[in-house]
Amino acid sequence: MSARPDVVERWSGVNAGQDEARRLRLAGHAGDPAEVADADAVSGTPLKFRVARRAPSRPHLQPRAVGEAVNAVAAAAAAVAEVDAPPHAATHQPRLRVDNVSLDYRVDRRSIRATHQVAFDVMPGERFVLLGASGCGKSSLLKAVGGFLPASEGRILLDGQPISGPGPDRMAVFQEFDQLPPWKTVLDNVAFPLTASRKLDVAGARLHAQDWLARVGLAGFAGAFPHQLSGGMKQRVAIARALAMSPRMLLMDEPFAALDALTRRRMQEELLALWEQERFTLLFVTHSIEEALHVGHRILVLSPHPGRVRAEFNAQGLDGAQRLALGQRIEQLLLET
Amino acid sequence: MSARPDVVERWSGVNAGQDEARRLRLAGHAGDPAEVADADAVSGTPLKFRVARRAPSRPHLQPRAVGEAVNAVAAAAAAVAEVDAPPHAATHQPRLRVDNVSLDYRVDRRSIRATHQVAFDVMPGERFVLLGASGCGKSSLLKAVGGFLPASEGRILLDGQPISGPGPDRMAVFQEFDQLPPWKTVLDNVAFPLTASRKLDVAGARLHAQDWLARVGLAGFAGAFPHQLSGGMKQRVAIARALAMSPRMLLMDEPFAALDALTRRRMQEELLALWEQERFTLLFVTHSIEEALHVGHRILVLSPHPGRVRAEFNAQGLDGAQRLALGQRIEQLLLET
Amino acid sequence: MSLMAPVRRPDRLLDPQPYVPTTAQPVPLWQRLAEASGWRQALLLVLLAGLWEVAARLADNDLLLPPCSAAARALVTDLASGELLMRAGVSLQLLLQGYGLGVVLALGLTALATATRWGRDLLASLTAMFNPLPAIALLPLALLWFGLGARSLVFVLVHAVLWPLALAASAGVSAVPETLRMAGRNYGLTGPRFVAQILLPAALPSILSGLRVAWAFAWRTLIAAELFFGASSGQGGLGWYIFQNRNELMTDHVFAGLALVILIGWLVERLVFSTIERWTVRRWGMQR
Amino acid sequence: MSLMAPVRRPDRLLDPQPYVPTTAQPVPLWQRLAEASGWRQALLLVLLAGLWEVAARLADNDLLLPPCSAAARALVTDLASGELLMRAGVSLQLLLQGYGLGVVLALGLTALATATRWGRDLLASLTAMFNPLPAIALLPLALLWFGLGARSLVFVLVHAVLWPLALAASAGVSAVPETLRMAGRNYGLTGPRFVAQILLPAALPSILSGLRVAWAFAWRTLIAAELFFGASSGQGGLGWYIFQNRNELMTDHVFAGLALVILIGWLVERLVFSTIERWTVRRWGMQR
Amino acid sequence: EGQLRIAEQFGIVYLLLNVAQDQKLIEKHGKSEGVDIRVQSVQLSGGPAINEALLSGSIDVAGAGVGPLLTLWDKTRGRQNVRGIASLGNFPYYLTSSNPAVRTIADFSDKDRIALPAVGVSVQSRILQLASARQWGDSQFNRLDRLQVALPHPDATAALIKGGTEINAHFGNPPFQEQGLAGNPAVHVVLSSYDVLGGPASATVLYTTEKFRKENPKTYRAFVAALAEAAEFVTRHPEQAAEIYQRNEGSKVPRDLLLKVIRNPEVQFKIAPQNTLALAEFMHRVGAIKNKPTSVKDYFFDDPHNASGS
Ligand SMILES: Nc1ncnc2c1ncn2[C@@H]1O[C@H](COP(=O)(O)OP(=O)(O)OP(=O)(O)O)[C@@H](O)[C@H]1O
Ligand SMILES: Nc1ncnc2c1ncn2[C@@H]1O[C@H](COP(=O)(O)OP(=O)(O)OP(=O)(O)O)[C@@H](O)[C@H]1O
Ligand SMILES: [Mg+2]
Ligand SMILES: [Mg+2]
Repeated sequence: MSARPDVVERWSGVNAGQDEARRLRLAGHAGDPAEVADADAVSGTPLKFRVARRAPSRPHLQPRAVGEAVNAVAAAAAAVAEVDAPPHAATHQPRLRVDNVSLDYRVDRRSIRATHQVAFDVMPGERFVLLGASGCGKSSLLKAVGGFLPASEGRILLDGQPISGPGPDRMAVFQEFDQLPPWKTVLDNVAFPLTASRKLDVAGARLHAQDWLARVGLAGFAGAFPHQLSGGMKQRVAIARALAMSPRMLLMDEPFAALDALTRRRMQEELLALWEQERFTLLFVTHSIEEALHVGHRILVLSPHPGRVRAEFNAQGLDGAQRLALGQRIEQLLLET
Repeated sequence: MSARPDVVERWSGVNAGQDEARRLRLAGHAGDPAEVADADAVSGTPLKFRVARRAPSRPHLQPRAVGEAVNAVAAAAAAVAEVDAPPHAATHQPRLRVDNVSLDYRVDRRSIRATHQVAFDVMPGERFVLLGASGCGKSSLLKAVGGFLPASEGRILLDGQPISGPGPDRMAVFQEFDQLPPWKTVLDNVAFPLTASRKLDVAGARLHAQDWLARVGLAGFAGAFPHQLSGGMKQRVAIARALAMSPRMLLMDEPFAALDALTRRRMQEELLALWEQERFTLLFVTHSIEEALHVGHRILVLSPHPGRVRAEFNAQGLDGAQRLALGQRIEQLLLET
Repeated sequence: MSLMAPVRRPDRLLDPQPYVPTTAQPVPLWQRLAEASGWRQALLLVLLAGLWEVAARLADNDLLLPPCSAAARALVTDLASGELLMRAGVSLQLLLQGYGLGVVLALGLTALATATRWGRDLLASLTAMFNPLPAIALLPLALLWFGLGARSLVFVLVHAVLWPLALAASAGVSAVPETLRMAGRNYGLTGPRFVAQILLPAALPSILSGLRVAWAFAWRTLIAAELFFGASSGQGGLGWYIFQNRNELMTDHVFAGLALVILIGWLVERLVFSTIERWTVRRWGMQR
Repeated sequence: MSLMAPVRRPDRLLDPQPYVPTTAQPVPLWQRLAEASGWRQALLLVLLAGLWEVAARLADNDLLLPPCSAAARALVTDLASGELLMRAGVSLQLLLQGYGLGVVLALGLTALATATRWGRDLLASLTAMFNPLPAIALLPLALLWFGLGARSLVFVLVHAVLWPLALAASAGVSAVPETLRMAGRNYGLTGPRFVAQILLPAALPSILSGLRVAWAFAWRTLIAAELFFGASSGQGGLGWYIFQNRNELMTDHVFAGLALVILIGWLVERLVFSTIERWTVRRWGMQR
Repeated sequence: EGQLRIAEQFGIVYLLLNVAQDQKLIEKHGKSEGVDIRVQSVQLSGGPAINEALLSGSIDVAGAGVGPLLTLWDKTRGRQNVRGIASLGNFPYYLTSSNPAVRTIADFSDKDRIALPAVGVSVQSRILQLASARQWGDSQFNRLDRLQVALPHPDATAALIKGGTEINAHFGNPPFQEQGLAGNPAVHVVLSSYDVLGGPASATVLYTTEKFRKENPKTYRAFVAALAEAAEFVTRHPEQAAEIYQRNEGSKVPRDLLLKVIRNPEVQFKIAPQNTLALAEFMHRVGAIKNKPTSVKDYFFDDPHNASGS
């Protein structure tokens, strides 16, 4: 294990965290404007629909929001305590620990290895990106974290507990287009997990779903069935479905791959805005380095089939030049093998 | 119709064509190195596997290759004639003419318009890109050209003839992942259209398919079934299947959307290399402006749902700055509405 | 070669064609009519009746195969006298009981089969073993357990409905795409809720075809079984009607009874199964 | 809130774990055994036999329901004497003829139904109408057209096989995803080649379940129909054997015959249908 | 006691039961015995179904041919001890043929096909075997089996009348044989069961378990008395009997045909079994039943009305 940190600041700790926080507060929900500017180098045009989107007050979410506030207070109290404690105490318990996990598929009588002894930690509230060549096992890893695929070696721990099957605390956006039950309208598709997991009642779920459909630009298609949508629209429904759940952990497998540049950017902003609100933990697969740098706090690079960890980079709080350098670094790594 | 050319050179004609040709010949099969350099600004690393790929002599294709050579001679003769004729004479007959086509889907008792009076021409041997927001009808247009969707208004002419249903002369790569018959191995999936359309005999088709599988980096998965592949691998099989047919016209619907940057670039190079050999006509849907500029001779920009023609740009023979300007121009257009 | 490189054409920039979505653009009536399958099926029905008439006249054996017109006359007579309606009512009532029970059991068995490996093997063995068993095999059991009468008939009907439906449903459930299953599990659905909310709707095309087959076999079985379980005090259903008329060599009435079976079958197909299909799997794009 | 922003951690760069694909990593034998359904199904079979024995002993009415052991004894006796084997042979031969013909017709009808709208309506009407018809309805027709003997039996068998299979197959075909259809058309496939090379394989899960149902119903029908057509010159099959023994109240032999039907059904399921399923739809990932 | 569930099959041979029920004779005789009898009757098709119903206790009294009685008696001996209650009358069974060349059973060739309800095991088949045994010797009793075809009476009759199939002979029962004879002038009688069995013989009988008889002596007695009265009634008022039959069965068989059957001099309505032993002995000889019947009292209950039976 030849870990060599390539950024000087190691445990920047509480102070850095507070700086970061101020920066974020300044930038408001939209995330760091600098970030947006250099990620989308070609255009800095303000996105129209962000303004519109803030309008609905979403009264049906109030009860939950109150709970959230209480949590936030508790978290703040914890954070105050944290100032005195050594920094690693606060960060010791990762939300997700993937511990030397190998994933195998059985084919006829043999088994085929998708990932080989992959290990990484995802901290609470972290946006963690998986990058790697096609077929290197990113989707398999995501499915394993989602509880759909048992690890044939190693363990997957969620808050220190081994995962025991799928659940709505880890909402997933899959890579395939056929993830929407075809017998539900677009609206019901988004509302259904909310009622199924008993998060909201039917009326509340539909209101909330309608709101999210508007956010992904599909308000006009609420009554349509999935087979009447284009590929990108289907994926947007899946994204709305996942985001509407505001889960503690979100798994997204190339969610924006089928979207045009503009829609993609809007979706990224929606994602980041929701993250600002909810601070969920995000595991995000993409094949766009640019997107990885834009979305991720940390980026894990996997080597080709079978996937093994090649590198893990910090991607938060970089300036434009650092970002460019990191992008090139990652590209180099991906080209290597 | 307020057509305003934004590039000075209008009918650059034969001379320009020859320049372009020399440029291409210099660059070899790899296409213009400058193009590669600025499209993939971050890295100019030569792609390893191109060298390997040239090795197989593909003897089973000889008979066809001879016929091709004869065609080439005829084409050359025609080209000589062309020098004297006015340039538009040679370019008058488009391979594909989409003539004010509207496409409608029937939903319950109503019909929903996907594209509205779209008109464009694609010249023989042209690489034509469709760009537009998600849900603007790109896939629908492609399906209409493929003969899968009847136009509810207007005509679609192929070499002056109205199209009459699908056929292997217009091989398509669809956007969906479930386009591979699941009961055929990867190899058979690629070989099947070759035998089904009676282009090659079974043995020849398998050899040729094996060759193409190697080119898309799936030589090791020839015996696997589609359900054992990752999303990107499935798309690569579909790409191999289409390219192996070397059709007169190729329809590709976001073929590279599910691929990581490196694989995507390789596939683009394969596509361009094949185009150099076969000079097929390409209709290509993408949502990446960068890819559009890299792959396309011409780019058609559609307005959002329902899709209407917004603009059509020439994209061949641009230098880096022009290319950048065009990219920004297109981005602007896409953001506009 | 190089001369074939496409010639550059001028760019163009258009103001997009205005498009005002004409709110309700209903499909023209004649087109809807042309596509409605009702009249075509009715036409086929008439055609078949014609074929029957011709075949019967050619065979010229009205004791074995009366012409369609004779059967039609008998049908009208007995419908008018109310006898056929009464008998059809008796049969239908039994049929619905047996069918309903069979459907519930079949879906339950399917649910069990999806839940555990043992359940799957149980279903596979049970269907493989019991499905080919003719009704005679069940008679003694039915008699022992339920005696003569309606309950035994229902038991036999359940046997006719259960296996084909369970087979079709479990085949449909096994073919549900993995992604859809994962989506359902992801919602936190497990056990019966998962089956009811994900697997069954996703398997609906198969289930519908199973329901159709089961319906048909329920009819067949009922008509055959009414003979075994008999008619107490003239209370027999259609099967008994057919049997009795056959015994009295009133072949036209026999065929009138069969024609009623055919008509009921066709009506149920048009009014129930087709409609369900149109409102579910067709509408959802799961079936063309 | 802001304090919850994740803390930066150091980068790491690893030389990837070496991975040498262990060429053949066969699944351990015990695991394969545990997953093989054969022994579980056999166990269930034994369990069912036990249930039968208990039920029979409780009923204590061996003329109506002989215990399993008695039936087993009768089975062994008649197998040893060769009678049962001969009769099963006769039945199987007929069955295969009728089944084969029925399958061909059903697939043909399905192909027709996929090709044209009229074909679809024809199939829908025909199945809705003829499927519920009991075998009695066919008896006169069979007599007139095919006379006594094997050909009539085959006719009745075709009736049993044709409709359920056609229903299942056409439901399967209608559910083939649009993209797959487009891919097939794109290869230039049309008409019968399109049906044979795209639609039928894609509908295979449904077709398989249809084949299973049809197989079972062919058995049921055969056993019932052999009473009428089977037994000229002592050549009757299993149905005849069962019927004759039933008439003579040799109930243990009746159940021996039924047990043979069950056994054959189970063997065919294990050896034919399961195997086909494993080698096709399971292997192709079209079914779990 | 007080409940009587009767299973009968379809046809005019069950006329006595029809009359007894229609005239409420069983209830009447029950009253005089001092019990209120609730009579239920079901119609089933086929001897085996009736036997199974009786064995399962779903019915109390079964009505079927002599053949099923003998089989059931043989199998239940020492257990349920099923025996006959009474005969429902003597009806002749005719073997008819439309082939003019066939005058006796010796004339049947390989081209002929004889339809009867069940090859080898039905009463008709047994009678034909008995005739064959007389004609060609005991070892050849099943010589004609290979010409036999199992076909329900209606279909066989239709085939015989209209031709068009291979079937040209039918061993039927009333009223099918009469219909066959009336429907096609070429059809003629080849063999009558009376010739084979030695005179008028019981066609259908009623039987029950020993247990029922023992536990319901009054009902049993009332039932027998009602049958006797019904037999008398039918003999005296054939027209009324025909009417009752038509009404009860909802039968559409022409009245004339019914009357022809009832008035047939060969048909006798009496409840004492007649000429059944020959068949019983034959069945034992060919191994269809294991117990050897020595007299009619073996397989009929030892009742006064059966004393004269044979
Ligand atoms: N169901 C399966 N059965 C067998 N092998 C599988 C299965 N699914 C995936 N694999 C194999 O596992 C490996 C990893 O697949 P995975 O889908 O995780 O890749 P990925 O990183 O998501 O690729 P992509 O970027 O193309 O989506 C591939 O080699 C693939 O062949
Ligand atoms: N089968 C269908 N039935 C009804 N409407 C459809 C159907 N397929 C597509 N549409 C509608 O047609 C419009 C165009 O769809 P299309 O798939 O062509 O879009 P697209 O440009 O390919 O989008 P994307 O980039 O998201 O794939 C969409 O509004 C969609 O709702
Ligand atoms: Mg993937
Ligand atoms: Mg699309």
